[in-house]
Amino acid sequence: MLLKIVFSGFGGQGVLMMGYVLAVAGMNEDKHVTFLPAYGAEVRGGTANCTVVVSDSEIASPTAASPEYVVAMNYPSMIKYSNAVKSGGTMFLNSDLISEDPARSDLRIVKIPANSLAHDMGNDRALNMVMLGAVNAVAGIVSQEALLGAIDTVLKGKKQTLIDMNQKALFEGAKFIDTSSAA
Amino acid sequence: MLLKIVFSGFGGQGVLMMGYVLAVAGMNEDKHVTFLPAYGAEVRGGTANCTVVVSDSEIASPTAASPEYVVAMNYPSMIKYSNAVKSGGTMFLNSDLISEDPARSDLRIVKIPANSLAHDMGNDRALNMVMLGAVNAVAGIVSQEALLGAIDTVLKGKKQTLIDMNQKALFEGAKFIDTSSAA
Amino acid sequence: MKGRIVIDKERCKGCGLCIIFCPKKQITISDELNKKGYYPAAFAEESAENPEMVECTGCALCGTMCPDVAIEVYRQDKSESKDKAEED
Amino acid sequence: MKGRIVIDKERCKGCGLCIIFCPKKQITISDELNKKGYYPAAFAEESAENPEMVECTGCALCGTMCPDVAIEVYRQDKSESKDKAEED
Amino acid sequence: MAGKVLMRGTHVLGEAAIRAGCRAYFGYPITPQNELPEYMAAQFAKRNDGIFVQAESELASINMVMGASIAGARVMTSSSSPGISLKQEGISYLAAMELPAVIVNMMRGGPGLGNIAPAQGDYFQATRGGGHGDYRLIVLAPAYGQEIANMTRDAFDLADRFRTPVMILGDGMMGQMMEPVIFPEPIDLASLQQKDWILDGCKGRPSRIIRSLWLDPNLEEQLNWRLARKYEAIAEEISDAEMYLHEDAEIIIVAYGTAARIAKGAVQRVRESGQKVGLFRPKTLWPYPSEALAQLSRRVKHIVVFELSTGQMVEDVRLAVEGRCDVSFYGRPGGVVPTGEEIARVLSATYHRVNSGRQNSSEGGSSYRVLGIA
Amino acid sequence: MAGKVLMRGTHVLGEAAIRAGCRAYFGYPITPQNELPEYMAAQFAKRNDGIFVQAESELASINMVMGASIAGARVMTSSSSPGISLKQEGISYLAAMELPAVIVNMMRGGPGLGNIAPAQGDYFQATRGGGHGDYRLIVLAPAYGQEIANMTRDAFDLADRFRTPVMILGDGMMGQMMEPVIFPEPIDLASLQQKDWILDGCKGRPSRIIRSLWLDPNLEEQLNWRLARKYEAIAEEISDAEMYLHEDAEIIIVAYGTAARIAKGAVQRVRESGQKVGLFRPKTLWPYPSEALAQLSRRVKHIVVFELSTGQMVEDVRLAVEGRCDVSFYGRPGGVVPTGEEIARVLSATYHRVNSGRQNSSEGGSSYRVLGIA
Amino acid sequence: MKKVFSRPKSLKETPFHYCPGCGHSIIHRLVAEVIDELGIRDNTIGVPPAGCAVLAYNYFDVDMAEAPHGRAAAVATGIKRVLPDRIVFTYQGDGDIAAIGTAETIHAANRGERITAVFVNNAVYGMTGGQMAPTTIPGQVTTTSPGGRIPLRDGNPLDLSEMLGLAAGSIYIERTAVTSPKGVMRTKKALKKAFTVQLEDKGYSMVEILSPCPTNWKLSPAESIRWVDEVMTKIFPVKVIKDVA
Amino acid sequence: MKKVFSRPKSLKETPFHYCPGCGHSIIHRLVAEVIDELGIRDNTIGVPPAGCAVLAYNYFDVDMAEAPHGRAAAVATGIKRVLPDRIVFTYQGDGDIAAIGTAETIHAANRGERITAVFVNNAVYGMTGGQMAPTTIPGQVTTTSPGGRIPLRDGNPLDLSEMLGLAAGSIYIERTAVTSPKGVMRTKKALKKAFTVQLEDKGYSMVEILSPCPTNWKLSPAESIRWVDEVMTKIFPVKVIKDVA
Ligand SMILES: Cc1ncc(C[n+]2csc(CCOP(=O)(O)OP(=O)(O)O)c2C)c(N)n1
Ligand SMILES: Cc1ncc(C[n+]2csc(CCOP(=O)(O)OP(=O)(O)O)c2C)c(N)n1
Ligand code: SF4
Ligand code: SF4
Ligand code: SF4
Ligand code: SF4
Ligand code: SF4
Ligand code: SF4
Ligand SMILES: [Mg+2]
Ligand SMILES: [Mg+2]
Repeated sequence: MLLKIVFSGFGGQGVLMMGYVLAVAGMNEDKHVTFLPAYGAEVRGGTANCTVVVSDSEIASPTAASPEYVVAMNYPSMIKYSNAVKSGGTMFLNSDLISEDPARSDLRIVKIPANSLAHDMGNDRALNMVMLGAVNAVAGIVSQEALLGAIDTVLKGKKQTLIDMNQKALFEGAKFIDTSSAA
Repeated sequence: MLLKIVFSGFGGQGVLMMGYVLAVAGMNEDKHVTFLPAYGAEVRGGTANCTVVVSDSEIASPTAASPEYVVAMNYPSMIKYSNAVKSGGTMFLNSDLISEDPARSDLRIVKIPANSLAHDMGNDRALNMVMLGAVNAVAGIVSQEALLGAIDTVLKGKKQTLIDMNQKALFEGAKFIDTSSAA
Repeated sequence: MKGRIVIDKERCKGCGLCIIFCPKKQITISDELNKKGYYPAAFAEESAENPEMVECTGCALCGTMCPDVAIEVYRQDKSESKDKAEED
Repeated sequence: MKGRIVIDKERCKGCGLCIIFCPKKQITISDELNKKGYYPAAFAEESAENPEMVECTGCALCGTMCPDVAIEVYRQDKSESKDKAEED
Repeated sequence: MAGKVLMRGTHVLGEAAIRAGCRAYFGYPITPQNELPEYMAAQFAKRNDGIFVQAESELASINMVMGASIAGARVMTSSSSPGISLKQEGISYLAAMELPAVIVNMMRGGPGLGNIAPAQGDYFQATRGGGHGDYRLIVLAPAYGQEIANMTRDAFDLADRFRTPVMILGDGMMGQMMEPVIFPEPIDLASLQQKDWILDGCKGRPSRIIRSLWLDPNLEEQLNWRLARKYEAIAEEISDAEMYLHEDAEIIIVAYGTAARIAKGAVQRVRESGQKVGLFRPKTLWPYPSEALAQLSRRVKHIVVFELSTGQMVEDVRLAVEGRCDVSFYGRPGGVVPTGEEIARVLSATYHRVNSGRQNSSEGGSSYRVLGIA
Repeated sequence: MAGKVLMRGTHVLGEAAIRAGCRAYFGYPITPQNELPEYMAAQFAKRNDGIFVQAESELASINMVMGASIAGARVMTSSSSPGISLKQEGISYLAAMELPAVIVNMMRGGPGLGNIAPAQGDYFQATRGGGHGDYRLIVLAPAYGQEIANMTRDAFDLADRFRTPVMILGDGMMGQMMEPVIFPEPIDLASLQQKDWILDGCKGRPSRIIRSLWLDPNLEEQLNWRLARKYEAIAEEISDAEMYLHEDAEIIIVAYGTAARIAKGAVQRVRESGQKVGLFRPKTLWPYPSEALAQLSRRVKHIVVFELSTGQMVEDVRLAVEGRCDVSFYGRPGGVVPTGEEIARVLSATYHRVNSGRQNSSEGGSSYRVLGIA
Repeated sequence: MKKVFSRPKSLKETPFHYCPGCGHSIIHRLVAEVIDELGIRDNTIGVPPAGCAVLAYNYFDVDMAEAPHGRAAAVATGIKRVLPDRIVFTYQGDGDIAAIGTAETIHAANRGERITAVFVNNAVYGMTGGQMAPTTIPGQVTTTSPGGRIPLRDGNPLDLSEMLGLAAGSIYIERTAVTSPKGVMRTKKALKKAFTVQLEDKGYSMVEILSPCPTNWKLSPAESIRWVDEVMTKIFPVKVIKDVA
Repeated sequence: MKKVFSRPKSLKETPFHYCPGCGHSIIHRLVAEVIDELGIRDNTIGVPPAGCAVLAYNYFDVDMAEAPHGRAAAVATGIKRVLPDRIVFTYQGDGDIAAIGTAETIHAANRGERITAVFVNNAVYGMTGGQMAPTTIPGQVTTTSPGGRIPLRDGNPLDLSEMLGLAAGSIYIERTAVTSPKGVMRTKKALKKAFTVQLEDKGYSMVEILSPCPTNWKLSPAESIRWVDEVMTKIFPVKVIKDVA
């Protein structure tokens, strides 16, 4: 198994955190993983994105020309990556900021209102973990336990309330998938 | 014909000037010449010396491991070069500052009291041209005309008295050879 | 109304400096994102039901402080006020 | 004679600073070259026919100015003068 | 697995350096390696047992490194391409004075200001001595997070053992990418062998001099040959390379660092289509694993060299191969990181050309060619 | 002969530069090349039509050179080994910005402070780019006073024509030795072709930018390949070498600059004893005259490379020869200048070994060996 | 109504890449306005070294030459010596002019090179992501002074402008701040005077401008302005440091 | 009689290679006397960079590390940071400290590195044969200022010590001259104080010493001393520049 996932959005949407948590989860399941943040130019601005590779065997390139999964948190990201996704691959859209669909028929599209779901659970900034929970519920890249554990690892030393909130967000995202017809 | 001449002495004795004038003379006779001053270390002191090569054909190396002629203006120079001179070569000694003879039997030794001769002609600083005049009178590396002409070239623009004085010194040196049994 | 400004919404980065320094509080932040993803500034006029109530003096302090040169300032043509603007 | 100096002729480079600064003019330049090719300084004593006439006070100003540390200075042992020397 | 952590390359390098006994870091900011000095600053401040100085320039930092090494410390500096160019005089001095030090270059696009994307355009500078005079650096080229950890430890040990500066040559991607890493145990500083050549005041011993000025050419020549012999000894001992699927390979692709990972992926793809290709990945760029490659060159039909440059390491390959088989070069300079697919296409195309007998070396022509760029 | 003057190499270079239209010099003192800046200072002061600035450092000088070149001047800087190391960042920028400039390196013993005697230890730095990124310098290596005059003129012309920095690589002896020289006529500055890329204020035209930052890797890659193609064009056009007694030679000695003169003397000696030896003297070190040497390597039995270093140019020889014949190296680094006799002995010994069939390349072994030092 | 304020001619249309509230943007506009008002647009060459403003050549509609980090003064010297009748200015950050470029800056000023330096002091290395600068304030947290700058360990801020005041060749040196309309106007006047000093061929002129970097200070644009006025100006007082024009 | 003046212990027997009347020789002796008197010979590390005094390590009987030209302050910083309880001094010429080493010197002083700099100002590049130095006097003829230094073209002498006085981390800076017994004594006192400042861990200390270079000035030793007193001191006044010890 070799899966490549790209997360993309504005800076401030916690895009790198999504990839980082997923990569840690993969590592904790003793999978081979790489996490590659697109490091900004020496100049300002631009959108944030990162690439995570999860595999059973040694990983060659940490980059993804045609990822199996793309998680687009805003409109520009959807445009930027809609052509890259592997045929038959899946694109996850933050439907609160993306109304259009990518102009491709060979993709599976999953729409998640991440902003609203986060807002409803009382923490706007949790939209990234909501999205990640949904993504993994659909893709099953790692076990949900691993994902929850990854949050413990990553936020080790931080306030327990923060940890709980992020884990709750993962559940919310997963719950949305189970209960909705999004997937 | 390929001749290598080394001039050596204290700084201040005009050693480089001797070699330079000889090289210019050779050039003016359309010979191939090289003039290589031993350029001092980035630190102070030490004795000055230079190597002149005069040849009918293109000159390969401007250095002289075993020169045909060595002109030693002071004692340390005599010691330094007495082993270098080619067997059968000639060593010119400034007999005012060098009393000993080099410990070699296969050399021709020519002693010239350069300081005294210069002093007698009324210009202590002319000892280098006195010596050069004598050296060339013995070795005949270039014509005396060429030597005199070289002084014109080298001192072009300087006071005529200075030029005359230096040319006179050349004559004095040559005269010493003719009249003495030094050679 | 002595003055008026025009804000280039796409150049604006919503830094809010014009808002802080407008002596007449004629500028606000609008609530829709521009293409760059910023909430740009908006001139009161646009919201004001009655233009006569807009108090912009055309003092150009907003433009003076705007990092992104997103503001153009207009003023009723009076030579002395014009001169002032030139110094600005 | 209160003082005396010893000049290391081979270290001396004949710069003449000691001669300039000796208040008692006790130093001269000798007339034979040393191995390095310099005319070194010489202490008057060496020339003085009558040592009693040598006026060196052992003030060590010569040594103080000698770049090449070629001078050693001796002085009749008096504690206060000794202290002075230490400061020097 | 116990002790496994996910860290970015720059942080892995910093942590490994500290565990290797590095307690002194001098540097100057430049992208893409700032996370390394930042890590050192944070750790030394936290542990309060290390020296971090952000110098006024790269020049100052390499000379502070010189001082720290003279004083006996395990010391490191890091930068990226333009900053490394500014360190060249100092590096030449370190080599001449035989001072151990670890220098990290996270290469970026060049020449000039270039950009901050991953590139491999500083290979010549690293392996041929960008500084003046006859000297070499030990140059280690990690390709994986775990290798960064291991090679960093090696770098400090080799530097001390051979009294020579060691360079770790990475690129922007190596530095930014996160991978799981297991760190070696921290060394016990006390266990480090005392250095009997350092300057720490001459109490109870004759005073020492550390210098690189040898006005007498004969002494300078002695130093030069002594260094040359030292470099020979190093070459015989530490040259290292990873070989992958090479036993039955007809074509070998040679690449290092980030490029080697992409090449490996390409080899895997091409193998699926049954074509016999393999990978040769130098881990030491100087000394270059020439002997191992020379052996391969007697068996394989063709060698493809792939670099993120217009062709630098390819010279070391040709020096090792000495015309025994054809060598071709494929490069993507300037910060472009090609996909495994792209390199796979290059390999397959070459494989076909070679097996259809369309070699490039005609009698008399050079056996070397540059492939057109994508 | 008319117009023949006896001048030291550094002065010849300075005079030739002025006659080539150089009116701007920026440098910093270092032995053994101080007579060059001193000559420029004196001449410009006398003629009152040139810019001489003694900068605060080598770093400042190379960047002043950058500015002067941007402004359209024919500009030169000079230094010796350590100072050249400090210019490497600037040189990389010059290459990236495609700015013409002439850089003189009168090599001295190294690494480090080394000494001021003639040496050839900076060959790698000069030909491989001591700076970062994919670039090359045109490197000219004069061996005679007259050649210094001619190559200096060429250097400025090539720099302008190809918009690239050019290095004149000499050594302490080249710079200090005096030989008779006949200078070419001074060029008419007005006759120089206008440069349409310089910055002199945008009067009557759109404003221009001179830069080396290309944040988009694709643009940086385009620059890299454009430079690579330019370097190929240069290589095809200007590679140059002197060949001496090579037609019937069984053994060729390869050397440049001062070493080549000694080698030539040695060849003459050895020929007297009837042994068929010849000389190959590269005049351009980059581009290296590889093709000519490759041709020779098909005919001769053996090539001896002689450098005043522990072995640098020998790599270019081996790259050209590609194992077609054996190559051995003889070096005297650190400022030692061996005699023609010594090199003659090396040649004769090699000649005997080769003709008695005791080659060094055994099947499988490398065809390269380093000869023991004297 | 009459247009009384708009974009200067010497500024291209290209939108700035700078962060919201960045001082560089204001300073760019002021330099452009001065160039317009002095009518020297087609006679000027700008030299921006590496720094957040390295892309200044995308904004100024004058001839622009990028300089290596720290070497702007040397590059400008080379240009000005060859073209003495052109106007040459550098645009340098604090890291550029006061750290890596210390020697080039001090010696250009001391030689009295006829160039004008625009010195943008934002107390941090902006372009590289917020490391400590020579001008970083004691206690200020940066990525390389995690616990805040500790003078005993990291040294105190460097008073480069005061040092340049001691250089014989410097004619006019002023420190200003773009944190209020008044400050902006004063900065513009200073820039105009600095360029005028060069136009009159008098010698080296420089304006040090205290400039907000909200991104690396982790403050809002409004807070950044306050921080300059309340903290930075205590250590870098706004004043004319030297004026012998 | 009692020996009241002789060679200090911290000086090896090796005769100096310096020219007759060279100030370096006197200054070497003074530094050695101070090291003797403070009893720090076996606890001191000296850092001479390229310059006529690069061979200082042949004369001082203490641990000595050669530095690249201009980098002594950086090398000394590296040593001192690793060995804070050792005494580290640099011995730098004017070209070294005030030209190529400007940045390293100013920043070491500004960081308050606990090192002591001996700055030998002989208004010329001695080792390389007499080129213009940053401290060369207007009108002074050198090999690179053939007609004499012209301030308009070459700039004026650089007041490095005064600039260092502005550096927060500098504690003690004095300028002296070794042109008379009094000057020599004053220089020795200054050196002793400078080393003491370091012993007390206070910060950066430096003594700038006006020093004759008869060879490159083409003057006799006696004339050289007069030239220092009559010409050099007009531009480089002998005085305490900073003392906050
Ligand atoms: C030789 C070299 N060293 C380091 C860098 C990386 N670098 C680019 S800009 C910069 C400093 C930026 O700070 P500053 O000069 O204050 O400008 P700012 O971005 O804050 O405006 C650095 C260290 C470089 N490009 N070149
Ligand atoms: C990088 C570098 N540039 C230049 C030199 C040549 N160099 C050696 S010492 C020196 C300057 C000597 O002048 P100064 O520092 O004043 O010392 P002095 O000899 O006058 O005592 C120079 C330019 C060098 N060794 N290294
Ligand atoms: S011009 Fe003056 S009053 Fe009008 S909006 Fe701008 S700042 Fe306010
Ligand atoms: S100052 Fe300019 S950029 Fe900032 S909010 Fe106002 S208009 Fe927008
Ligand atoms: S000790 Fe004093 S008196 Fe005696 S010689 Fe020396 S200077 Fe003269
Ligand atoms: S001062 Fe010293 S070196 Fe000079 S002359 Fe006197 S003894 Fe000799
Ligand atoms: S990082 Fe700071 S200086 Fe750079 S653009 Fe952003 S705000 Fe401006
Ligand atoms: S050249 Fe000058 S500084 Fe150097 S040793 Fe001679 S007198 Fe002293
Ligand atoms: Mg800044
Ligand atoms: Mg000096």
